[in-house]
Amino acid sequence: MDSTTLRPVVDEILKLDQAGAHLLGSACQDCDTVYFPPVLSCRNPDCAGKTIVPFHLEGAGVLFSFTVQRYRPPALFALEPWEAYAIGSVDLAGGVRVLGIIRAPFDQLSPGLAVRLSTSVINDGDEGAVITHVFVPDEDGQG
Amino acid sequence: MDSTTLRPVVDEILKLDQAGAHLLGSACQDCDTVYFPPVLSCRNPDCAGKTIVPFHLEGAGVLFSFTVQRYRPPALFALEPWEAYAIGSVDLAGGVRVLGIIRAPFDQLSPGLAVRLSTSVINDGDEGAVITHVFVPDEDGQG
Amino acid sequence: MRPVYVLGVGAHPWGKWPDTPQVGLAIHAMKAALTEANLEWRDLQGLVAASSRFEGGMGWGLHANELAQAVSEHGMACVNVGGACAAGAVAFHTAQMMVASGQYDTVATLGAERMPKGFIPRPPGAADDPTDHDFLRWKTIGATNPAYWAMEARRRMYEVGTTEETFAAASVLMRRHGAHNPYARFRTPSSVDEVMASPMVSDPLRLLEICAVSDGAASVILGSEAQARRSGGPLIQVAGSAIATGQFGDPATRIPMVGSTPRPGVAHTSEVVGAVQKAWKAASIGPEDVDLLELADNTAWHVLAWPEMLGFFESGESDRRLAAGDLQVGGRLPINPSGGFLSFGEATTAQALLQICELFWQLRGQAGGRQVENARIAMSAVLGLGANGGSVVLKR
Amino acid sequence: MRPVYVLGVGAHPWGKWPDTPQVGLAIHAMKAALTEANLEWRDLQGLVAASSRFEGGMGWGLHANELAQAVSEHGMACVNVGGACAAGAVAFHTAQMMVASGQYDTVATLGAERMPKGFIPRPPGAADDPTDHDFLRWKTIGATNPAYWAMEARRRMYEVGTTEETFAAASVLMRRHGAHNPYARFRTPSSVDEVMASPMVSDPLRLLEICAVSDGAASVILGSEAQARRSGGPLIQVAGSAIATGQFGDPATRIPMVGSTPRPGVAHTSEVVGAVQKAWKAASIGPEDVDLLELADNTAWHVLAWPEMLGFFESGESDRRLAAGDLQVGGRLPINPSGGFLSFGEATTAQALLQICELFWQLRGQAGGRQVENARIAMSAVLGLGANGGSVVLKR
Ligand SMILES: [Zn+2]
Ligand SMILES: [Zn+2]
Repeated sequence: MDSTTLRPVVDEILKLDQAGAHLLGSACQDCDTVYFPPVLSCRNPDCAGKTIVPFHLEGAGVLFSFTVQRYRPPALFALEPWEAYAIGSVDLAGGVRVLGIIRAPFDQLSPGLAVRLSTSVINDGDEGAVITHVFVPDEDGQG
Repeated sequence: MDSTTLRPVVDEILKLDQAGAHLLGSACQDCDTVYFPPVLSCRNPDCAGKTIVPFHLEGAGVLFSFTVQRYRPPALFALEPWEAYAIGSVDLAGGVRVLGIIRAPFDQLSPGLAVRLSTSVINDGDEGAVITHVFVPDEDGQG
Repeated sequence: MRPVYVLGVGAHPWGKWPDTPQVGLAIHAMKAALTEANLEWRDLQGLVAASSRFEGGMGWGLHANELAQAVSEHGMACVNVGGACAAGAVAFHTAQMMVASGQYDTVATLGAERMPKGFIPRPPGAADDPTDHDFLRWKTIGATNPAYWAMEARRRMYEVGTTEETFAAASVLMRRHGAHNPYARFRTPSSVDEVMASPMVSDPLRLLEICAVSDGAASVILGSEAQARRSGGPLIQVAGSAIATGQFGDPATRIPMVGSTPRPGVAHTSEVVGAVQKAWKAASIGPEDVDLLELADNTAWHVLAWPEMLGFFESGESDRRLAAGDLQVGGRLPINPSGGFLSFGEATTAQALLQICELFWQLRGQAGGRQVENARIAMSAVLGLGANGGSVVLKR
Repeated sequence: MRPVYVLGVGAHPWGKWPDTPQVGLAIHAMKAALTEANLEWRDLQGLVAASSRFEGGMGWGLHANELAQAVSEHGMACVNVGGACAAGAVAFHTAQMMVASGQYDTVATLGAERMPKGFIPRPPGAADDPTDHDFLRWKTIGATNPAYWAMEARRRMYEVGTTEETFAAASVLMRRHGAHNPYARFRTPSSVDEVMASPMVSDPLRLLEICAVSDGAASVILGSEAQARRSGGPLIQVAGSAIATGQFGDPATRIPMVGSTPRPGVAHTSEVVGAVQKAWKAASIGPEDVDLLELADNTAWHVLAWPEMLGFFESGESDRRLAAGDLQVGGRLPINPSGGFLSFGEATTAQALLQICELFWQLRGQAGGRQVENARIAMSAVLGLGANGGSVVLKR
């Protein structure tokens, strides 16, 4: 289902290149905090400088928690054909926790599962098929 | 340009019958205040009862003030073909002052002009032609 | 600080009221509060309205002005506050500050809302902004509000071993309380079996463990001591109230965030913890002094997690407390004697004020079958989108 | 009431800033105010933001929370208030009450807005509601905001004989003041001929007699006396502030009303008159004590009508006062030394706070070429949609 020729559903947070998919975030040069999605300034009240630079998030992470969403969300999200899907929160390197669709058999899901960033095609109606970021089980990762 | 077969642009405030056009308002049975458009309750802080009943506004009035609007308003109002038009505030019987389009030569406009309620066709885009309330000079009225 | 009192409260029953305009719900609740406070419309010097994004307010969120223009144009100060589910607490706190300053003797607060059906969507007209988490969560993930709570519930199961049956039992407790509340939408007691048989919405949370969307309204009128004495009845004082926002590094999976930066040692749902701690400080009390707690039970998970998060119990202790009956009316820490959001549903901008109505009814001994005996100190805690926490402590 | 002081103010220059996000404008203004107040972000205990309907605020009008989450998550209380063009005054008054109560020592206020182009439209997502005047005025008449002001101007011509040249001269005066204000958008002096030659928008008002829509931001930080002394500089005290809504029977042709019920003896634009009178009462002053007045000059008509409406002059007297130079800096009642909305344009939720920035700069003697000599008492008056009036009196 992956494709590097399709457009991300939101360009500003997902980038595809030869090395694969990257989530686009920010890092603060003064306090080393990593942010996703990109931020205008650093949220850390103890950080005086707040110098923000673009930052590509690493793709390997650990599932913190998850759910299976069994009813169709409101219209802005279009998944066609509809089927229940998993959503999870994933701890990535740098201390950032990112939400995303988890593409895995539901019975494999468990906090602590090693996952890595990937993409999936979703149907975005009038604009044609687009991709969004997802996480998949990482066979090589640490569980 | 009048027509009694067309639909008012907002049904709830304008009614056409054999006697002509009526503006739909409210009256408070306790303090006799007349309102346009219809209200849910009486605004008068000294009125304890606030019993509201429907009320048809009389069509004859006196122009309080006016302007000629020379630029096209935002999209919700559709007048096609576009031309500058007059808007005025009109004092009706019962002490209510109503805003509306004034259909009269601009050089006839003056505070104190006797006017009466009428309707005009405006273009409402997809829904086809509709009418709205307007005021026209009242030859028989007191200026 | 000048002492502030609750002069009266009122509500419109929660439910689905398609034929009653939002302003109609508002007028109903405010009339009830005015009657209780022994006041006329024109006696109000101020009105603070929690501002809905879904309906009314002249299209500009001006719900206080809309009400003034509907019933009494006597020039009162009108303030309209946002804050989603916490908006009612923000309105209450703002009104308290207005009276406490000495510039106002009578200020009403109001929340009235008719909710769109189904999952709470983005507000009408919200822009497609790629820096906006709320846009991103819908567009890239489709994560509904229950999905966020479900992830918290799932993590709780992993960390402290809560079972699906315990979540169901928490929901049953709310409905048992709500059965005695004439303002509640769901007034039929439920059972664990019934909850477990209800459809799974977002694992592990089932339909009867998640608050429904409702229509409703609530109003609380605040005033000076002189006004409270004029209104009559036992004096109900605002012991303290506070609002707060989140702390950097908060580990909560907070709606509508798609990315966060959790840090060790930061409180979970820190906006609510912060508001509660500030309210306790203002009231010079601690958890041991609280006779009843109204908390925002958007789901059954909240019923278990929040008493721990707020410092009433140790982490993981709530499950045992629930089983022991400590959380019910008659127990050591009655949670949501009103029946909570699981019994009345969400009418977002109104619900924090309905919590405060319940505090008042409890302290006045007007709570009927759900009365907490001899309640003297009652508090609320609520969370709203955007990391808004609010807490109110009333005392008799 | 506990005395409240202005610790610092800041603004982003007004103009069109398509490449600066709204939050960027907000941060710029707040940083300037924090610097003036000698405070860090984390020193703020509260933030009251005037809430835009057009952009930002996480789509839910939560502009204070949005700013906290952008720059400093230290848990401060966030309040978001509506009120259209008066929202900044509502924010200021709310913050003043928070400090006056004694619960807060430092509270910032913020307004930041980027406006849609052209006539101000309905807010995005507003419902088609036949009981809503704003819907009706667009759908049935197409009446823009300038059309309302133009009807007031036309009536003034009829009642007191104001000429089109006098309206033009009022506009010229604003631009003469604005030429000295680095925050103003239009800083080139104009002439009566130039104004008269500008396109007629809504008779009798011409393009250069109507405020443009702009982008801008302003912030005012309030605090206790101890905080004011710590911030340094001459103490600038809030002598009084008030907000009010309209009186039943107000004869104003009020945006967005399509029908009204004028009554004899009721003040025109009574929401502003009410706010000003309450602010004067709180400050224990009257019109004779005012050294300068910042008023909401949405059009040239306002420059003439408002000083009469507020009781500074008799009805019809402003035309002569303007001609005599009484309204200019150096005159008896300087009106809008900042240059007013005709020089900086409308950035609706920010502009009432920019007025207060100007009061502060004038009282601190920081107003450069537009300085009113030895100003000791300065006041603002503003009107917002929904019949919201606000007024602030500062004193040195
Ligand atoms: Zn930093
Ligand atoms: Zn009446």
